[in-house]
Amino acid sequence: MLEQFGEHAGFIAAAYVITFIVIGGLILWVRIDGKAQMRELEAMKRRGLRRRAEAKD
Amino acid sequence: MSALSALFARELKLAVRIGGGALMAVVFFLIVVTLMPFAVGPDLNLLARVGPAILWVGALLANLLALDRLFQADQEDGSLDLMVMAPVPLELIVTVKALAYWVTTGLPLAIAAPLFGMMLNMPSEALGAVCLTLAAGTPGLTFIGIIGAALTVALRRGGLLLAILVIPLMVPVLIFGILATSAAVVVTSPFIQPFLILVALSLGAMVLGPIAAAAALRFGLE
Amino acid sequence: MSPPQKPAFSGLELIGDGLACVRGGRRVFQGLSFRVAGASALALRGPNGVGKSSLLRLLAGLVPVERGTLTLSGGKPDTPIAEQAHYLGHLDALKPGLSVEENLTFWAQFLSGGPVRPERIDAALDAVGLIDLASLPARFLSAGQRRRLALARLVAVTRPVWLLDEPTSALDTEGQDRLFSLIADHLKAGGIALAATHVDLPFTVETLNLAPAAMELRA
Amino acid sequence: MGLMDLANPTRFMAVSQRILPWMWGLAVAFLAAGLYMSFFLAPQDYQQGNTVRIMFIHVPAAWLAMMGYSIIALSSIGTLVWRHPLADVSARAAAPIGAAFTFIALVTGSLWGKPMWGAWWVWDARLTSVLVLFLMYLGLIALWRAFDDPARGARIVAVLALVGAINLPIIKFSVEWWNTLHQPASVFRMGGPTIHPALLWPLMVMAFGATLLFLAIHLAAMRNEVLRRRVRAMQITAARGVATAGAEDGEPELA
Repeated sequence: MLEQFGEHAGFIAAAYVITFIVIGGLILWVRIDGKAQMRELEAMKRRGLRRRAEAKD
Repeated sequence: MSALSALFARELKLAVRIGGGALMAVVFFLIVVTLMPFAVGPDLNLLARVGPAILWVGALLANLLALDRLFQADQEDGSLDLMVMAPVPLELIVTVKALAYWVTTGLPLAIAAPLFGMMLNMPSEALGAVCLTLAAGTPGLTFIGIIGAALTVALRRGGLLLAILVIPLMVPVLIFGILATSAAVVVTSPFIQPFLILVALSLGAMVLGPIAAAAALRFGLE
Repeated sequence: MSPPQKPAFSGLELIGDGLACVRGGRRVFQGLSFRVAGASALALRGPNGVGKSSLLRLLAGLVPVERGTLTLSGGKPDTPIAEQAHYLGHLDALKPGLSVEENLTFWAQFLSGGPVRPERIDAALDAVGLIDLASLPARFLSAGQRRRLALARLVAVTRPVWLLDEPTSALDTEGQDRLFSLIADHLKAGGIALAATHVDLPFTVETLNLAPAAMELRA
Repeated sequence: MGLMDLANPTRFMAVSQRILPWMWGLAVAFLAAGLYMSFFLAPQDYQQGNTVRIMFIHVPAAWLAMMGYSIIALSSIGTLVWRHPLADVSARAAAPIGAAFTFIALVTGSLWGKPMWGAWWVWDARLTSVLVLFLMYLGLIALWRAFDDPARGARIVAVLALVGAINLPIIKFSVEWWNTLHQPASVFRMGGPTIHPALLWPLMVMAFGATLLFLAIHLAAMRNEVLRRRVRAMQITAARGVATAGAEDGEPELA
């Protein structure tokens, strides 16, 4: 499949692969960050009710 | 040893969390590399010839960037007092702090250098050489730099003074670093000899630097 | 609830004899002698600038001893006093970017030189009333809360001598009560405490009065 | 201050949650169509051969690099003039995304140029301007990160962003001047003025899809930023709350 794009197929492939990695990383970061903030928010809401020391027992 | 590993972990954590210290030095490095073509012109042959010099000077300056805060931050919030009181010798504490600084500053510079070398049209052998020489030479720069950081710890505006104090001391490292790197660009110059001297300079700095820095910190206390 | 105190200290005595201190070219005091036995506290008193902080820093090994001798009998042999003492100075030695728990865990590991069990950290945070804020970055703490966190360090790592420089500053009444009960526990375990303070401590202490006039005269 | 400002982020969270899935879907659909067109329908360029296919990501990335900075600049006006908290949230969320697309433009430009010029990097006017733009993005991000309190940092960073926006044309002009001084004739210009219609359509579809993708990521990042600020506000109240609660109930076991 690569060969049909001629002698510079490697450059084309590299350009697309790097782009996918960067954008994929960006989307992944947004998702992970969003989940982390949600978790923090939930933890903060819970903490008002229970103390950490008691939660451990 | 656990006290030292705890310190190392804390230093890394702080470097990553506060303003992304590791990234800043690399960005500064990139800015220095970007400025050079504006100054000497975009001629690729010329840039390839002066490439090693640009990279080494850029890395040297970038490595100085956050050095003045290395002990000052701990001195301002009282952490340094507690470190002096620790059962661990101050020389080892200083060494660990310097190593953490190198991991978050010098090492990223060495890793980024080949990429910036590509922008200066350096041949691929020279890219490997610049990465290797910077990896071997930046510890030397850091361990010389910590002496200045310890000397200026009590001064409010120590940053500029620090640069003036330590850059002359860094000249030998710079000379042999560039010599070894140029070997890959200029065929006639040998690589291994200046490289070994560079390694020796770094190792020497790793012994001398912590001793001098710890002494300076002790005198600077009160 | 009082923090666990497994190794009770016995037969401690801190003796200073003919101490002199020079800071910034100025002779702060000289010919200073004192004696504190285990399980007792010494309150350092006197007007500002008389050398209370200097004496504590001298004991902590942060200021060189100009003249005189300083011995801790009954402690670990061949170990400087600084390594057997806690120093609670004006600065809290906290990093705003680390959480309350991370700050304390670091100092506990660093000062004890070994791994520290999380229960011990929790107990120390509980003793100063910060357990609910364990995961909060230290930058959100008020001055009094920072002070409490610094105090938790003394609870988390056991050391025979406590050097306290104005320990009550920035603390509210509740925080002061906690501080006093922690000091009382430390003394009960046989430890020594030296405190430079203007507040009357609610338990029996000996007092070392540093008088400026005498100092000037001798200097 | 007050209800208006509190109400707006809340409504923003509700609305954005509903439109985000549609934006993701549309972006993926357009990008899939664009990729198909650029790989299988678009012909080779008579001069550049197959490497012209790099253009289909390079040109949209370069366009989005500029759009990202425009979003930051416009949001900064919002921050400075109306002091709207969402304006700062928008600017702050756009910065890393814009920087990422600028990075893509630089890397793909380099990969496109290597077969043409025989060098990984040529200090031509366009690439160099994009590099300076990249540095400005990094500066903005670094300044934001240097502030503990986002509210305090907002207006200061907004000033830098606007100064940068005013400076960008000057930088572009100077770089072009510098470049023509040293290199009188440019042999090859990226995405030159005349472009074959068979190449234009895939490019348009790709650019539209990439813009949608940018906006979707931007919206998602804005939501994260709003959440982050809520967490922060709750942490501050938690720190204060414990201090007063502790004093009130007096902790009998210790007294």
